[in-house]
Amino acid sequence: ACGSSGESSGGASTASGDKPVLRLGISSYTGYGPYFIGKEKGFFEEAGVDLRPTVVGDDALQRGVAVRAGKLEGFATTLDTVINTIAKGVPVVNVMVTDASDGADGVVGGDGMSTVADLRGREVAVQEGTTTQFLLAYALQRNGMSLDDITARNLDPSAAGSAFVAGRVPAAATWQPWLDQAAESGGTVLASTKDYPDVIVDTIALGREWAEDNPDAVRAAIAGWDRSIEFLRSNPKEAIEIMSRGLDTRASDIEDQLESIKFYTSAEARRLMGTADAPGPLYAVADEAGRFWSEIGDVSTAVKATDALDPQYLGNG
Amino acid sequence: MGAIQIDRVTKVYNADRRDVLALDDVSLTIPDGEFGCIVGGSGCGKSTLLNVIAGLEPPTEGAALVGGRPVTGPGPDRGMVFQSYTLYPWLRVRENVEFGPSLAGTPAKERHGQSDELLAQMGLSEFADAYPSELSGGMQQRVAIVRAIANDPDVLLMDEPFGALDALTRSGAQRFLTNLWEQRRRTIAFVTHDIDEAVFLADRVYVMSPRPGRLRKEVVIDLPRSRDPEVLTTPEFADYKREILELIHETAAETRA
Amino acid sequence: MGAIQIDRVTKVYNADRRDVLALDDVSLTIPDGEFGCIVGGSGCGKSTLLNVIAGLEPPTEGAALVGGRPVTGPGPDRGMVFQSYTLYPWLRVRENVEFGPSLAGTPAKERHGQSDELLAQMGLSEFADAYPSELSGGMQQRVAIVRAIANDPDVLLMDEPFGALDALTRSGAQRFLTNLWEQRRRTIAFVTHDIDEAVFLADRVYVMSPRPGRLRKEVVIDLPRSRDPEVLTTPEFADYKREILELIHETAAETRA
Amino acid sequence: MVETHARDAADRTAATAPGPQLPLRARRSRLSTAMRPKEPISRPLALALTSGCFLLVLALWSIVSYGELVDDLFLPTPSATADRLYQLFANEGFAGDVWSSTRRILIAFALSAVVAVPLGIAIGSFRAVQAFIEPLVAAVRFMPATAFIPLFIIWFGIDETEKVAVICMGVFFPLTLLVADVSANVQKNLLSIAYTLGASNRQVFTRVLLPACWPGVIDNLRIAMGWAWTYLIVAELVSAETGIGHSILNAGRYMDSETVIAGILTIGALGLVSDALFRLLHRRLFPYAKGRR
Amino acid sequence: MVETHARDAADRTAATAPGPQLPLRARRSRLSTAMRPKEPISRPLALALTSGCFLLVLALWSIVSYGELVDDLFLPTPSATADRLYQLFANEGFAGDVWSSTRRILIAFALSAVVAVPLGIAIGSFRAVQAFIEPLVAAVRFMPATAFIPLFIIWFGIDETEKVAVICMGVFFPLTLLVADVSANVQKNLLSIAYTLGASNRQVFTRVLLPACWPGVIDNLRIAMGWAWTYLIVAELVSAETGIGHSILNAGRYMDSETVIAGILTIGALGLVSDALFRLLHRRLFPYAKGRR
Ligand SMILES: Nc1ncnc2c1ncn2[C@@H]1O[C@H](COP(=O)(O)OP(=O)(O)OP(=O)(O)O)[C@@H](O)[C@H]1O
Ligand SMILES: Nc1ncnc2c1ncn2[C@@H]1O[C@H](COP(=O)(O)OP(=O)(O)OP(=O)(O)O)[C@@H](O)[C@H]1O
Ligand SMILES: [Mg+2]
Ligand SMILES: [Mg+2]
Repeated sequence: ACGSSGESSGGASTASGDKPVLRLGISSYTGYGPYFIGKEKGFFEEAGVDLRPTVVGDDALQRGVAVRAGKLEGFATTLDTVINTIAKGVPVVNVMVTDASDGADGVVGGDGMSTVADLRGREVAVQEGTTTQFLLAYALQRNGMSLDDITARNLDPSAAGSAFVAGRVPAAATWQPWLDQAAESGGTVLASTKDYPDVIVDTIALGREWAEDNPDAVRAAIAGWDRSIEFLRSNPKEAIEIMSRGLDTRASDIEDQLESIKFYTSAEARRLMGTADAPGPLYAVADEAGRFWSEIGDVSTAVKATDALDPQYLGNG
Repeated sequence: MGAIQIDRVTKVYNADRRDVLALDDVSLTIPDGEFGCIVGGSGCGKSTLLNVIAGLEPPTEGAALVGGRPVTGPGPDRGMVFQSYTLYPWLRVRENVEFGPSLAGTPAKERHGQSDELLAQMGLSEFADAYPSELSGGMQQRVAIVRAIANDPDVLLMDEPFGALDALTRSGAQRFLTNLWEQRRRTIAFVTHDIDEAVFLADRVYVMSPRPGRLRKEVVIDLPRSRDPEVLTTPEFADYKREILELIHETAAETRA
Repeated sequence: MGAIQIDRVTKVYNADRRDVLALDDVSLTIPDGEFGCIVGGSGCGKSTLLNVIAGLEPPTEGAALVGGRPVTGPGPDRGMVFQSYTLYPWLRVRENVEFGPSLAGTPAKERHGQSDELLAQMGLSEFADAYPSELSGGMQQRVAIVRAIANDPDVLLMDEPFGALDALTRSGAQRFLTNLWEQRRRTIAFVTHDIDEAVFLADRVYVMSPRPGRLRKEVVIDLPRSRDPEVLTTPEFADYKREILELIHETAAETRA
Repeated sequence: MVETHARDAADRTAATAPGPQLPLRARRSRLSTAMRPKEPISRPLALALTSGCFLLVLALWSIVSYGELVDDLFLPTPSATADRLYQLFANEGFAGDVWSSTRRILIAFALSAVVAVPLGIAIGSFRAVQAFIEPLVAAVRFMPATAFIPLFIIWFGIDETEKVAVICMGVFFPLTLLVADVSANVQKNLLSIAYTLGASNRQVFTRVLLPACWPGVIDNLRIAMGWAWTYLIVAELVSAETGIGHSILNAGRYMDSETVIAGILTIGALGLVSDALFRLLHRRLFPYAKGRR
Repeated sequence: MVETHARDAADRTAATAPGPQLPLRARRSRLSTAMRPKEPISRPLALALTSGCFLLVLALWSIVSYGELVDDLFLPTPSATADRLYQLFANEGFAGDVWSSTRRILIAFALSAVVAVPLGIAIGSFRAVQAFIEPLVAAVRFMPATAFIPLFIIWFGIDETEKVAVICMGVFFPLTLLVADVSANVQKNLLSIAYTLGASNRQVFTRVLLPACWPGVIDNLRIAMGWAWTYLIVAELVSAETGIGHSILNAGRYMDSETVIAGILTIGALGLVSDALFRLLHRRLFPYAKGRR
């Protein structure tokens, strides 16, 4: 993988052939595994884009840094994170929803806590500026509270999970497999994306200018993704192997993870995003995220959903 | 008090898998209260011999005895002075001198009285509060000698103590040492590679030969005390010097053959 | 060829905001082809003087001249030998000896011929391929002298070259040096603190006094050449030695006063 | 740190060249002297060079940033950075961050030193201790403190303890090896003499070996201080609500490069201060040790 | 590393005590000798102690893990770790990760050395260079490489270059200062002699100063290698698809503590190997330098 990213480091936006290069920053999260399927099976090539998934750490915002610096054409991350990135002045736009966290992220509590309301006044391990923080805030808000009602301890989500299991914090906002582990160790999942479907969704975010200049490539990326998902559904065994190799993660871990991820094709994405005239349910989530980031004081202006979502490339089915 | 007896001492060093026979069956005696000088080419085991007496190196065979008692380890009955300056740099001159007594728990008052007296005797009073690094090499060696004396050992072991001093400083230090010895009459084992120095200082000169280190000959120096630098230019002195030089040259020739 | 002239040289070191007057208006001449020895207590500026001649330290005032030309920096016309072993540890003996010629670009063949000859003359042939660390101190100093000679300098400057050697090795090295000098007759400025050594080697002994460093007296040594160790026990030798020792003692007394 | 002599080096060489040809010779030797290894230079020249270097860096930075050769999102201008630095301290309680980082460093450093110094001295002094523990320390030295963070969170929790542990992990092992070197280099004769003065093993240790080690130990503590800052940032990366590292990393995420640079400069300045303090301490504690840097 | 003598230290001391009272004396002096600073010990004893230490660590680990004093989620058993290590290499292409980490280290290390060594030598040799650049290097030494990661992503992107840059940033500055020390400690007499043999400034530099520095430089490169591993992990933390650090961090995410520990142990082992290689290199390159550790 290092070899291929090495070649493309020159920032060339056209590949050896006539196919535009789309360097897409991802993390080793299982939800981004299908990109490797499409790449290996040639689905993207066939559709007309040379899409190159590139792992850039767990910290999604650094993918935004890389896009701004011209090291990537786009990146895959959660909608809320993209909103945050746009707020920092990186001109990107969401063109497609690829999957939703369906229990992959959540908040766990011990000490006899059983509902989100029990978090009031407690210490919660949660990393600042991340999706888990947004989810925690979302859950708190649904229960009439806000981040001000808890004591946040800044901790990266994996570390938060292990700290909870080790009994070092009474509650934590974390992800899988720590949620299951926490439940096994006597904790309770107070809230997860199972309770709030389609709030934490992954998207393809592309540089606005690049997307406008390469509309066919964007459509090709979406088409390639659709075929990758079809392949995953029809040949799960081979697909998981490809994903395991691409993400450098054990196949068994991938399988476990898949249970808490809901993949979308462009048809489902259209439902969530709607059209410019008839906005889908995601617009509300995006607005909420925009408000959230501006409220916790990281950015001064709230990003609007209309600045972040561009469903035009999804076509009309 | 103490005569120094070396009884059939053999010392083998194990260096890098190769054994070095540093001392080969050496026996000698420095009678109680006498000044013995050990001379010989480089590597003939002079330092090793002194270390064995001091108890810093165990002999491989044989034994060293001081005052009739076998040596089993280092102790305050045998004071030592090395060539390179071994004053403790973090202690002032007075504290260096009092180091031995302070280890033994002598009360500060008593220690001070004694060190004041010794330092005064040796013309070092004005440097009592100086650090060693502020002294010249010759003064440092004088302090090292005073430090050994202050501990009142039965015997004094000195390994080329004046080797690093220039001619002038050196002759001053020699006179200082002989005065001291004439007052106190401790047994001294003094290693040097300067024949003049050996003949000038010693009652007996022990000439050693190298590879392996052996005692070649014991030369009794029958020059009157107290000696002053004039003795250096007497014919008797020249004779002793020639005899020892010839012994050394012979041993060197043999070794080379 | 080259006489060494020191013309009203004053040297001030600026140390830690305190100025040290190391040489105070020193003038002396070592005539062409003569062997000059510089003696004096520690700190009287002997090394400084040599460094000024070598061009390693610029004088504060005055000038050094070698062969009539003023010294402006170090150069191959003035070979140097220091007390501490300064052979290049990463070069073999032969390479050390050939270091000067190789700098000048002398072809390897020519260099080898010359170094083979010199090493053979000096009895070092069998060590040609050894590293310095495999040699004894005496041999190292012999190589250092050969290295200086191999560069064929007009004058040789030696700063206590035998200071670290034991008596036997030292007298060997002295003979080695006098033989060499008698063959080649280069002007030599030789610093030592051993009066025996100075009188034994020199045509002229320059006695210096410390703080500030001044030339006290020039003593012409009128002993026949070639000298052998027997000369050490002659009354003439003893007279020279006494004269110089007295001069040094006087200067020491003055300085203390 | 910079050794100088009061007179200009070029002047001194020129002084050896008498007579009328001086100008030419002097010019040649001025250059040639500067090129001569180990030749001292004057104090004003040294000062000029030192400031010159910092000014040069500032100039380059200015050209690149004010000249907009680089997007100011990535490299802010000096004035913007200075302004940010002022804002941080004046209005955003950055002093509190500086203090909480400094506190972590001090605690971790003290803890590491309290164990590493005795252990290092023991390794350097006792062959048996050396044989026993040195290979282990040498192996662990390579194991990255960062990789231990998850374990540390479990063992020490998410409070200060964990952050201090990360710094300790990073500082302790190499410091131990450095101190071991110091004590291994204590001259054996110093110990021998003590025995002949009647010292027990214990006295030799406490009254000779230890005092002989202190100057070197202080020197190495100064060097180790540099590592501590590195590990602090690593520690604050994973979990922290305060601290310079937390500020830098948080700012980095939000592409606030003014704050990143301001934080980095603050650490550099603190580092120089700690260096200077250690040097001062050295001079105060060991008045007898002259000529050390 | 461990100096020993072929005969047991206790035996040797015992040999000095003649006669019938030997047993008691021997026992006393055996202890007293072991407590004597700088007293050598026998090679077999040294080996026994070294292995003893590693065995002790293993034993502690076993007690804590098999005895379930710590959840095996956080500290796996030695056998599970060994098994995992085998799996990693046999079936999961861990050798590829080891190689890509090693490659990064080698590249970064080579780049740092190529600049740090000449620069360090120049700092130690030329007062002007020292005055110019040393204070800057000393200040930057404190600035944590980790804090530069966001900037490095911007400047170097997210491929190998950025990872190499992080390692370089961590290794370069302290290495420069260490090398500067080496060249500052070259005896001035070695240079003076070369001048009197007719060397130009250039020749003194290339033919005396450089060769005199090499052994110390190699020694310090060995020490710097330890830092490189630390920064590698930091670098792989941000972006990497391969590498030991990436494996450790990925495993940490999936609660796979066997892999975490296996990775850490692998780094420790690689470290010891690199230490040994540097020592071998030192011995090969500098046959004349004896008695160095
Ligand atoms: N610790 C040691 N290990 C191995 N060999 C040693 C040791 N100490 C001395 N030797 C060897 O033992 C021999 C005698 O050494 P010693 O130092 O006693 O000689 P010396 O007469 O004092 O020489 P010098 O005049 O050079 O001081 C030499 O060959 C030396 O190399
Ligand atoms: N580089 C220097 N900086 C400052 N002072 C110096 C320097 N070199 C020598 N001195 C001082 O100059 C004086 C003369 O020193 P020099 O080394 O020439 O004496 P010396 O006669 O060679 O002494 P020794 O016999 O001890 O070698 C001494 O007081 C010394 O401290
Ligand atoms: Mg000796
Ligand atoms: Mg001198």
